[in-house]
Amino acid sequence: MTITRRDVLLGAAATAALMPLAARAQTSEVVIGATYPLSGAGAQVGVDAQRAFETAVDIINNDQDFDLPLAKGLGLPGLGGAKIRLVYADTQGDPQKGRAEAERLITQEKVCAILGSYQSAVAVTISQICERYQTPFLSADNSSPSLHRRGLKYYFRASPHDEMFSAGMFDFLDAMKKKGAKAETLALFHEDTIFGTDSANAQTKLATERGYKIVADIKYRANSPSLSAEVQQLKAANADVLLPSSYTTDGILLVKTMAELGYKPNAIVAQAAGFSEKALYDAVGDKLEGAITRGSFSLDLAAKRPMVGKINDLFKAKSGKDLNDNTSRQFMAMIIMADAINRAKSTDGEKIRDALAATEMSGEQTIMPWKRVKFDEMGQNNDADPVLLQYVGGKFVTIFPSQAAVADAIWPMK
Amino acid sequence: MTALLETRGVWQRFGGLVANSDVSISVGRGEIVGLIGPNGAGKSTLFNLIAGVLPPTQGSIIFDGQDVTNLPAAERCQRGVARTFQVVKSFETMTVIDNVIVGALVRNTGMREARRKAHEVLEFTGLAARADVLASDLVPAEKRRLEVARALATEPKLLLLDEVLTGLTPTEAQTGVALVRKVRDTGITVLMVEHVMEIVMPLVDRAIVLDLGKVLVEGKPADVVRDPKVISAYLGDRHAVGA
Amino acid sequence: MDKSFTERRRRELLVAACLTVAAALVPLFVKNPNVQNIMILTLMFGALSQSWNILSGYCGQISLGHALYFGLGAYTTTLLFTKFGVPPWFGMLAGGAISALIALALGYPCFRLGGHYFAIATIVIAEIGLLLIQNWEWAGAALGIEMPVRGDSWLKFQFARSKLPYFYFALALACVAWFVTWWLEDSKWGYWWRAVKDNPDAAQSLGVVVFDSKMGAAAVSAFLVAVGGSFYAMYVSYIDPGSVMGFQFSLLMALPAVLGGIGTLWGPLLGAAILIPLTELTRSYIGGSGRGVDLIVYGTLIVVIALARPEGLIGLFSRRKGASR
Amino acid sequence: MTAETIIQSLASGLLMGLLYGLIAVGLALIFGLMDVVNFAHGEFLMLAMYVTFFLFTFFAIDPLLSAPLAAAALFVLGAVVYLVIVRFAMRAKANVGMVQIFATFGLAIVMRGLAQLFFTADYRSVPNSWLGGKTVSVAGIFLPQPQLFGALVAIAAFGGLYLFINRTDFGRALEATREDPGAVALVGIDKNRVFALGWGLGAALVGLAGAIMASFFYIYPDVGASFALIAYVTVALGGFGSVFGAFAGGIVVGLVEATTALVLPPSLKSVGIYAVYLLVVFIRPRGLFGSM
Repeated sequence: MTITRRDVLLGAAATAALMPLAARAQTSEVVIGATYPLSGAGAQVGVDAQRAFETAVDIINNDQDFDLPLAKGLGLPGLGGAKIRLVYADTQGDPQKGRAEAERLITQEKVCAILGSYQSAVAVTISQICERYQTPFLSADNSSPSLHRRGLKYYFRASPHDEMFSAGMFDFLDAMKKKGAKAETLALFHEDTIFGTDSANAQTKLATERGYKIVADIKYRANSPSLSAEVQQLKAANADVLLPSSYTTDGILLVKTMAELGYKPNAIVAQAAGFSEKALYDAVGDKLEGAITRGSFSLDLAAKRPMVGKINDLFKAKSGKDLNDNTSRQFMAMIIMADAINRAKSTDGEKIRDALAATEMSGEQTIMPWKRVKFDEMGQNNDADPVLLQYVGGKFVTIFPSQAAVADAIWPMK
Repeated sequence: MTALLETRGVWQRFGGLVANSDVSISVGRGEIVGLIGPNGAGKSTLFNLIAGVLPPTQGSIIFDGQDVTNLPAAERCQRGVARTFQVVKSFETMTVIDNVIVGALVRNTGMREARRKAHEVLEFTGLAARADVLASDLVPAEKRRLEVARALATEPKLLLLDEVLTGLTPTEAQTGVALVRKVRDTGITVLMVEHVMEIVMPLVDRAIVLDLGKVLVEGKPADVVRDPKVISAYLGDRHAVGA
Repeated sequence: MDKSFTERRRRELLVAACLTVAAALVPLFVKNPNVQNIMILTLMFGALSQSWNILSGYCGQISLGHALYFGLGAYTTTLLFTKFGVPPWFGMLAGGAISALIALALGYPCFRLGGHYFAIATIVIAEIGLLLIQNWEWAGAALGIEMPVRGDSWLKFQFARSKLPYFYFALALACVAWFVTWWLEDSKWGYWWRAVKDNPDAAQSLGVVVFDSKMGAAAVSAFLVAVGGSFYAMYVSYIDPGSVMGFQFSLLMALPAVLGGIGTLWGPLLGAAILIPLTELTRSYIGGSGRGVDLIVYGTLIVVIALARPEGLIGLFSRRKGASR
Repeated sequence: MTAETIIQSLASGLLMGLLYGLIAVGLALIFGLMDVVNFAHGEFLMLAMYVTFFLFTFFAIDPLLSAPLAAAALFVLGAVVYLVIVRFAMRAKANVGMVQIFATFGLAIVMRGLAQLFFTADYRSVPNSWLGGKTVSVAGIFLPQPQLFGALVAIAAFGGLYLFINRTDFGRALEATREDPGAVALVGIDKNRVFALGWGLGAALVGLAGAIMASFFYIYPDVGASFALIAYVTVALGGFGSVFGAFAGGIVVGLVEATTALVLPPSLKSVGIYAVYLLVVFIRPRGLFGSM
């Protein structure tokens, strides 16, 4: 029998085909689910979230020199160097679909934990399912304060919720008032969704407590074809500070309409969302010189913590965008979850939950301006402080709180 | 014997147009009456007023001793007025038998009885073989017959026929004429609108000629066709006289 | 003379019974919760579409606002339960009754409208309902309402992990919707509705009270859809205005019937059996790409079916005559 | 509430209303021609906005100049959609209405998916167009230039359409086909050609609207949804099939929207539009100018 060329080729092909199988068998993997809107109105956020998670997974799975948990060395040492594999699911922003996808991820894709989910309504049903299957759910970017108050054992949130965010905004306003800035009257401008309602409720409460006068409280329909009537009412009220809670679409239209109707607010202090999206500043940045938004994240941190800049570069290479309010929180959610799984040394839901509950991460080990990551008994991290950023000369400058600030606020805006 | 149907001084105006002015006619029980006239004479309007499609602007309509002027079509049907349409209006997505059952449900509450009645009517009208065919698949002459069958299923006292014989081939028309006679033989009064005099004259007991919205002449068919007023009314419309 | 007809009716009943038994056995073998979820949704949308079909398919009044009744059912059940502790079983009936009454009240002015004017009116009325609930603080406004889930209970119709009770409820709902359709098909109402759809003038001349027919169809249809809404609320245990009353939901209810065969007995269930698994699977397995491919596949399929089988997929199963039924 | 607020509201409402009219008129034209409601109308608008956006981004063509190009592109799209999809949907023997609704609805979903695939889900906008952000101020009343220009285009488009339908051969063919498709076949007019051109024309009008919208609105795959329902209500309010009705309907919708926002919370301003629609059709079941 002679060995033909063809046999050799076949043999080589067979070996090549078998190799990765063998390799796969050795290093087990840890599967984590991510539930986001990947089509429909919120798709842009979901797609950006994928890039943020991938950035985090790259850092965890490969050897990187960052002072982040798990950055150094390959994979999760607690699980013998297991690598993380992400599975995405499209919720289309629908609670029922989010629920079904979460259940599918848990039962079929065998994920050991879930991250999500942008829309708070979808987080409600996903966290319910996670509770039923004793699978930890870490809210990366849901900000509705009611989420962690439902007595769920498997629900966690490392980032601030709307009340904390709003408190940060009012702390800033208090500080500005002390400095003599004019900030007595407020105009709320919020959409009619969960996000807008929660934000406005928190702001109304804080305004009453701290003695501000709300001269306009405008609730508008999300994705309206026109905002002229709304802007006119804002213009008529002419408050010292405009507090918008809007997503990108309405944010763009709001700013354009304000310019068209000749309304120049004295100051804008936005509840992030659209006002921390690049798309909004690409569209109307020229009209927003001096606008202030609260945020979870600030690139200014890079000066103090160089890894922030490097991680931002990694993310930018994937997405073409800088990390922002959402993507930074998504990135951190992945890191925090991986850290807990690593400490749990198991993919068992209950063990991961206990590990999450025991999380104690210092602020320096994150890319965020947070004091630390430590969850209270309801799963909320109360040490995540928001920052306030001002849009100056085409980029964001941190102006509050003082320990994070790199510049003084320009008030009123130009 | 009192008349089965009477119209008393009926007027119908559409905006400035007067379609019927002061029309008073009566139809006796068991009669076949022809309502004829040239185009635009107001036949169809009067027909619709009797069927209850719309109430007259003025005047009253008495059916079976009762004033039905303001009753809607459905209620007149329940009282015994049935009609066909000039442009056939079959229930196209339903089978022939189902079309007829709709009519049969007026007097039969049980489905079983309604179905039996419908079969009877199909037998009577010679459509029995086509019972399970979709109405949309019938040929035009069959569709006409289905209209009559549907109306008969409501067990009417008065059957209103709107140009059922127009446009049929001579053979089809003969079958039609025979059917109308058969209907009358069961005791049902027939009022038929026809545009073409030739077809109806041998069939009807009495003819009423409308012209310009008014009753022009009424009487025995033989007298009516010879009436000079009728001839002149039809003058512009030679073809219809069929002479 | 009636033999073939009676036989056909009996055969339909028999087929339905066989399918029900077969469907009831499936979850005993298929334990995968994801598949079970798809089956529950299929049955739910089948039942909803079957109910929509009564008004829009049989009676021919195209409603694109049935999400209103769905939402009313879901909200009535949830509010009665969370605010007053009324078990969802009663909430379900209450929701159905309220929906039927509202359908009658709305039908009074709306049934004078024809074709597209009617369809647009149903859309805007549902939108008004959505906006009102979205601005109604007591009912949770935009925040929606969550049903607190605390352990398994038949009285509260809550089950943490088991999907079987939901499955059998959805199956029962589909059976009821089918049976009501089947039963009404050979009743005065069924004939009246089809007559009204085909030709209201002719129907009127045959003693059909067109207005009453439409009102009857609207009430039955709204009642059943509201029960479906109640079921959804119990199953998902969280509702918010956008997800139960949105325009998309009205379309989703109509779609199975249209694809399966509008105005037919089997069309809605057949349509749901194809459409819902397809929707769920495309989203689950290609939606994760975030590039809209799932939408392209889903949309193309709708276009292709609509064009290739305008009378509905049911046409594949029966001869032409049967297709009209 | 000052007089100035009211006047400003009405002025903004009027401008927006004319634009709604322009968006809706294509829908009305297509409906009037062949009784078809295009459920992908919002997606046509979306595509026109993207065309304008890309012409601006890659070739620096201002939306003002690219409006005819967007209209031309949409003309082609409209004609192709008719020839490839709608023509077949109309062949259905049963439920033509539902078949065409769902065929165009499916098309809408496909178009959204394609937009996401090729243009990504990102929010876009045309940042510095000639008119964008500029405004005319008269006695304290602000009239944004893009909308002002849009209103002028809308008026011109309606005028043009009127002349076109009444004065040109093709327009008359369109009218004739709409009244009796069977009869035109006898005099040698190809029905499909007329319908395809009708769809092209309808789509071109929404293309025009899209180009104007692009200079002051954001653009993303789902943007059509914000306008689709308003367009349907506008057409129905004016009376299906009436081009003039769409024009009047648009103005009514714009004004009602603006006035509702003065008296109700702005989140309920579409309730005003819907209520007026219902009121109108309950009194006049065929809209303001629909033929009986």
